[in-house]
Amino acid sequence: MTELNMLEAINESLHAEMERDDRVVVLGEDVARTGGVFRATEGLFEKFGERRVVDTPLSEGAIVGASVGLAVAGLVPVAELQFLGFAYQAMHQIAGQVARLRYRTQSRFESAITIRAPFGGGVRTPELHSDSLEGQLANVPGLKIVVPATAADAKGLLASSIRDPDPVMFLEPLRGYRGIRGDVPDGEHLVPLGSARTARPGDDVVVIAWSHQVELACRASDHLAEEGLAVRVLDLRSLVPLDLTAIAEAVDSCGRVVVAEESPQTGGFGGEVVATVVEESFWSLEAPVVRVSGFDVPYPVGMVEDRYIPDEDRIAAAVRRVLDVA
Amino acid sequence: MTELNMLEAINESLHAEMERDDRVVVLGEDVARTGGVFRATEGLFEKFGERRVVDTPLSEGAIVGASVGLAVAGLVPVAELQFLGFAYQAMHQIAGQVARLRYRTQSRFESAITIRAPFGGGVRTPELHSDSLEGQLANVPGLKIVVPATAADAKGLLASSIRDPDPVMFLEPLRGYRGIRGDVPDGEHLVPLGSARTARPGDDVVVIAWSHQVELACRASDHLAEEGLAVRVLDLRSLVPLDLTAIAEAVDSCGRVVVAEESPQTGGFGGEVVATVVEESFWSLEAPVVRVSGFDVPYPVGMVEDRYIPDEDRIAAAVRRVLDVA
Amino acid sequence: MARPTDEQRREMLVDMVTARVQSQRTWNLQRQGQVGTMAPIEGHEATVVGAVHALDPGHDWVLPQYREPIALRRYGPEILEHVMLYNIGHPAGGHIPAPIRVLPYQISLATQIPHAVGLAWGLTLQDDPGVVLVFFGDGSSSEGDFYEAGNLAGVLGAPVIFLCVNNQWAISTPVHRQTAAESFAAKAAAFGFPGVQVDGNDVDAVYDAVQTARERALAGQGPTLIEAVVYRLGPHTTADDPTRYVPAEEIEAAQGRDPVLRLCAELEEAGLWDDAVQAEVEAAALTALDAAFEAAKSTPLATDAMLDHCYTEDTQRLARQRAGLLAGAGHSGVGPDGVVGSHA
Amino acid sequence: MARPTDEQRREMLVDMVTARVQSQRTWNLQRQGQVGTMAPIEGHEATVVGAVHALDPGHDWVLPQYREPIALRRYGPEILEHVMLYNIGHPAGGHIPAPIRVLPYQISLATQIPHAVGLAWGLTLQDDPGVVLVFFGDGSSSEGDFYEAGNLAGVLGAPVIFLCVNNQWAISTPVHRQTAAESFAAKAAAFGFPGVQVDGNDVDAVYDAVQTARERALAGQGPTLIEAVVYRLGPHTTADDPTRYVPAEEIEAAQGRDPVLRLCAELEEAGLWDDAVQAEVEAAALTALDAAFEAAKSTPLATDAMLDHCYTEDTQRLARQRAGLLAGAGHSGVGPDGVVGSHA
Ligand SMILES: Cc1ncc(C[n+]2csc(CCOP(=O)(O)OP(=O)(O)O)c2C)c(N)n1
Ligand SMILES: Cc1ncc(C[n+]2csc(CCOP(=O)(O)OP(=O)(O)O)c2C)c(N)n1
Ligand SMILES: [Mg+2]
Ligand SMILES: [Mg+2]
Repeated sequence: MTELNMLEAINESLHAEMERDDRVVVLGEDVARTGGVFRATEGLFEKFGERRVVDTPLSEGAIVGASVGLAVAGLVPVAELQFLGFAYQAMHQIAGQVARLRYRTQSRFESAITIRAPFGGGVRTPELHSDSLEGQLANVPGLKIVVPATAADAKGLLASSIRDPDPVMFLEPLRGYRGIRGDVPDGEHLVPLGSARTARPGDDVVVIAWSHQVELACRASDHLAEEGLAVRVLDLRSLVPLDLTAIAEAVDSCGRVVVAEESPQTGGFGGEVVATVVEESFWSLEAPVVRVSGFDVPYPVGMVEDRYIPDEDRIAAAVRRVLDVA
Repeated sequence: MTELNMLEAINESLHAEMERDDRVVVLGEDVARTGGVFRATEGLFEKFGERRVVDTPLSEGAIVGASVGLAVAGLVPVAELQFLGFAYQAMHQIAGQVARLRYRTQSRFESAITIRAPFGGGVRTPELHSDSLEGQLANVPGLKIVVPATAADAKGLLASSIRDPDPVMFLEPLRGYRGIRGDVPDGEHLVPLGSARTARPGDDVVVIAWSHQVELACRASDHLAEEGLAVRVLDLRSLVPLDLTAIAEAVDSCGRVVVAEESPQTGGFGGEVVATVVEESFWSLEAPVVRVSGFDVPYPVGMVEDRYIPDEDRIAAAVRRVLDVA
Repeated sequence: MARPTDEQRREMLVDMVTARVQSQRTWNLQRQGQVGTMAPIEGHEATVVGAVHALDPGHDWVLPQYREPIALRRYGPEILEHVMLYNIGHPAGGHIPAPIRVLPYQISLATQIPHAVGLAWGLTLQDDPGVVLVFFGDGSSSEGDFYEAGNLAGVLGAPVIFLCVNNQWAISTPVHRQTAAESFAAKAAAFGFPGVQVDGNDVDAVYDAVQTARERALAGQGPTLIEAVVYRLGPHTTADDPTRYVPAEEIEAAQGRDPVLRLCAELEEAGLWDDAVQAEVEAAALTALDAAFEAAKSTPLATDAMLDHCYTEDTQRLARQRAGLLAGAGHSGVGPDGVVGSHA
Repeated sequence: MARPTDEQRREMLVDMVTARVQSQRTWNLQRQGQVGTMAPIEGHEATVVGAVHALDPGHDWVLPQYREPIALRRYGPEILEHVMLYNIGHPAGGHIPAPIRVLPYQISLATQIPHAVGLAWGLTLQDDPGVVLVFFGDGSSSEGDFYEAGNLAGVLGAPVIFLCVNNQWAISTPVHRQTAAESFAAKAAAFGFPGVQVDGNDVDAVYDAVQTARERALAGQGPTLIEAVVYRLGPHTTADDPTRYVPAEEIEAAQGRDPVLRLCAELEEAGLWDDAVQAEVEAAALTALDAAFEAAKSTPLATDAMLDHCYTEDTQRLARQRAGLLAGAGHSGVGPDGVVGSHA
């Protein structure tokens, strides 16, 4: 075990996977010579050379589109989008091509592509640098959507994502890069895709969350513990595949549910989680499920963003709310 | 009143709005000289000339991006995407620019843009011609998402969309172009955005649907009426704004709810509807809400698409299911 | 100038006639409601056939748009079955068996162009001595994907050949409303590699241009953009009515430049072709097409075939949807038992 | 050749010095944690100022990327307050008051380029005799939006000037990895209108090129692509460390071509500038900046300001979210009463 922040864990995982499998190539804007604008790819260029670690022109569509061709050639591309908001520039390739390469060719080709991108707010970025698009991406069949919340999971889920023969959107919480630290297993560490994690135990209420909201939900849980409340936190870890069993188990145990996400409320993945809860465990519900989310406006500018992102107080308020209800 | 199919109703509305407001310009691929691949824009070029009805190069990004500039100039662009699946090519402009022009400029400029596109399956199209992306678009704040199900609404909602100072994705059911006919009011006919419509009355179960699924839900309702069941059909008409009042009213009256949509289940707008139902009317629910939807794979090829799209039998089965439950 | 041999020219004409006849028969099948919307090949034969005859099917890849697959016979007879499976709307229509180095139909215009660049780049990374040829239309050249891919290819020096089939139309949009550039070939200046324009009705010229581009690519000199100037002799697809927009004089003039008739006449003059051969080739083409059509129609189709090949393993949710579909009622809601819609 | 008058050159130098000083002060404010990440102007002054001085602010529009706004003084002193509101992260930072014909910062690279084409087209539709000038970087030229917009502008013959500021870098990516084209100007061949390369450190050359392009555009002769060759003299932004990738010799050589020092020297020689003037201009620039900064900081900010201007009228759901926010607890769930999060 070594204590690392998420960035270090991601970097370590990239090094290990490139070492392990020489079909892995890394491409994106500023990923090679300068090691990425956040240094996630630091050292790869020096270690694996300019054939396998490539600074591309500034074209998200071409980065993702070329990754499809690399996959057809039998390589394992790990593409970086500098910010998830610029996935929009490549959406025709992500949703129309990456997600469907296996389906279109009826398994002649695997789409063993991993697309990494930071997302989420809290660090006062300009427009489109903090947007949470995971709900939109989750509606694209063929993609897997992986959203780690801890440093150890960042390492273990990234390794699994790169090894997965299916395409993965690997979404990294911008605020967690340096803000989330934790013990990370040394050496090979794999976390399977599609299995949720209980981040805090408890049977009074369950808060279902992913990515940086897990951290905030845990803080809320810790505070509420002082009031004698046992608030479970379920970290989904991947939205697709979704761990239906874990959701059902948590809801059946707790009976009261809060879903926390950063995205605008309308059309966010939170709605999918609520629908899943209703499908899996309607008869266990003792109160309406409450969503805590961003607002139905674009992710806003720095002076007001703290009002936009759900914080531990808003999560705690929602927990109290589902408990207040008859 | 004149009986028209949806295509004729749309065409009539476009003629009327161009007549009424000379700031309206129509642009897109093949919209001018040939009147659109489905003839939705037929006759506009001849009537309003090449300055106001423009065949563009084959670039969805430029069609939508130029619309933003036209809006800044004070014009009212009505852009056509030949199929909604190719909105992906323009997603950076739709979600990043069109949706935010007013927000980014703090109301200095209005984004009075309407983007029309056919969507939905049933007519044996090639890939990406039938995909239902409304759930993804609904997660983009700033957009309005309008989804008519009848010829009269197609006319009245399109007129309202074009006149609306906010940007509207106006999504037309491909199967309804010629397949849905009905009486359409002559002359000016406006249907406000954000008000749902009761397509069939009933108090046993409510099926919440939009676009072509409304037609199928109505057929299911008619069949089930023969069995003595009163199945209400609520046609949302717009997903954003969403008519929360109408949803609550319907759910409170019926207590049992089916949501029908064509999109893949995961991440579709159906999840948002379920979450809304839970938020508005949890205590009225007598059974779990059931979603009827497409499957979590890309919209498939012609030989199998009828298995993919929910039909009236699947909707009826879901109605029986929510009634079966204690 | 790389000139095809007489034998090659004869083979090319066989492929061109075959493609035309098969395309026409498919058109008729569409009219009888037996296959879906299709895009006829008429006018493109010399370009597609000339190009692929300059390639080495054992090493070089071909990425088509949607009009070319029926003319890729040189890459393997299996492609015809793929074409017919595709035309009848069978899921297996996407599967071209290995090791054929051809990707399936591309409907999302221009998206295949960056794929070609990535694939060519991948070949060099694996020291695989192949090149990639990607077809796209004049209309498709207006998509950002074309330019982004061209620019990337220039920077990488990837062994890729961009073949723009300028048939003067993108559905109803004529080239002068598609671009104001002097030519499509001229667009290569934006990428820093050569752009050449050839008469796409002249199979020898196409063959030569592709040969030259291929040699450059293999020599590590990078990409080439080739514009093949042809004329779309038929409608855009079976769903289109070109009389609404194609000037009659124009299409008549273009018929005078028909690439199949042209090569036919040349080979007849050279004593390499005659009516009997023509009849034989046509008959063989139709037999092959009918066989492929029958094979396609009798290809099994499992109830849940449409759910296969999306993920390597079904997600938990998809597995339930599959169970519901197999239970016979579609999936109208997911129950904790994993069976969906079974109440019907 | 359209040569600026002495008076114009003096005014341009005032704007250039002002922009540089204000950019540097903003940099310092960022270092003190008083404003957010910012992109310094150093090296771009002659290009931005020369370009806008060739325009008519009463008619012509300017669409910046993100490095230019601080140098748009000629379009109105109000722009500086917009810049500072933007830098402190105030929502009002997006609002440039009418009738100033400038759009706000654009962060999603190259998306402003099709806007420029649509706007220029819109001006012609309204018989408004203006042109549109759009700035974008060498890096941004690799986005599909640039090419799609250029191609569309060519077809429409729209009155638009594409100004590519080639400062040799896109963050850490040098131009030779951005494109293999001979120049960025050469890319105009893809669109069918002229492309010209100018020394972007030479304010007169930029002025002249934009003037010429503007006259062409107004005469109905369509768009022009101008590449202004400069060097980014500072880091990409306050978040960047260029010592990781910019060769020391290169930046030193570039400093010898500093556009501000160059014009300064020329005007001093011509007796139009001296140290006293310089000091006065710098002082005025700082005073203006400090005033704009104070004004920005004291601009009111309503609790629910972030919810304004999204829709003309709040949707039902947004209205509830607003109520919840105003109720003080964020919106942690929506109740039928329309009040959200009020249980907290
Ligand atoms: C991204 C995208 N936009 C629009 C379409 C609809 N569409 C299908 S074919 C076509 C015209 C294509 O023209 P071109 O590339 O010249 O090929 P051609 O049909 O002439 O061979 C259009 C607009 C599409 N399939 N994909
Ligand atoms: C679509 C998009 N992709 C990526 C980024 C991240 N990014 C911000 S600035 C920049 C480099 C821009 O280079 P250039 O256009 O040359 O402008 P310069 O900064 O040199 O003035 C990048 C990659 C972005 N803002 N938008
Ligand atoms: Mg064409
Ligand atoms: Mg630059």
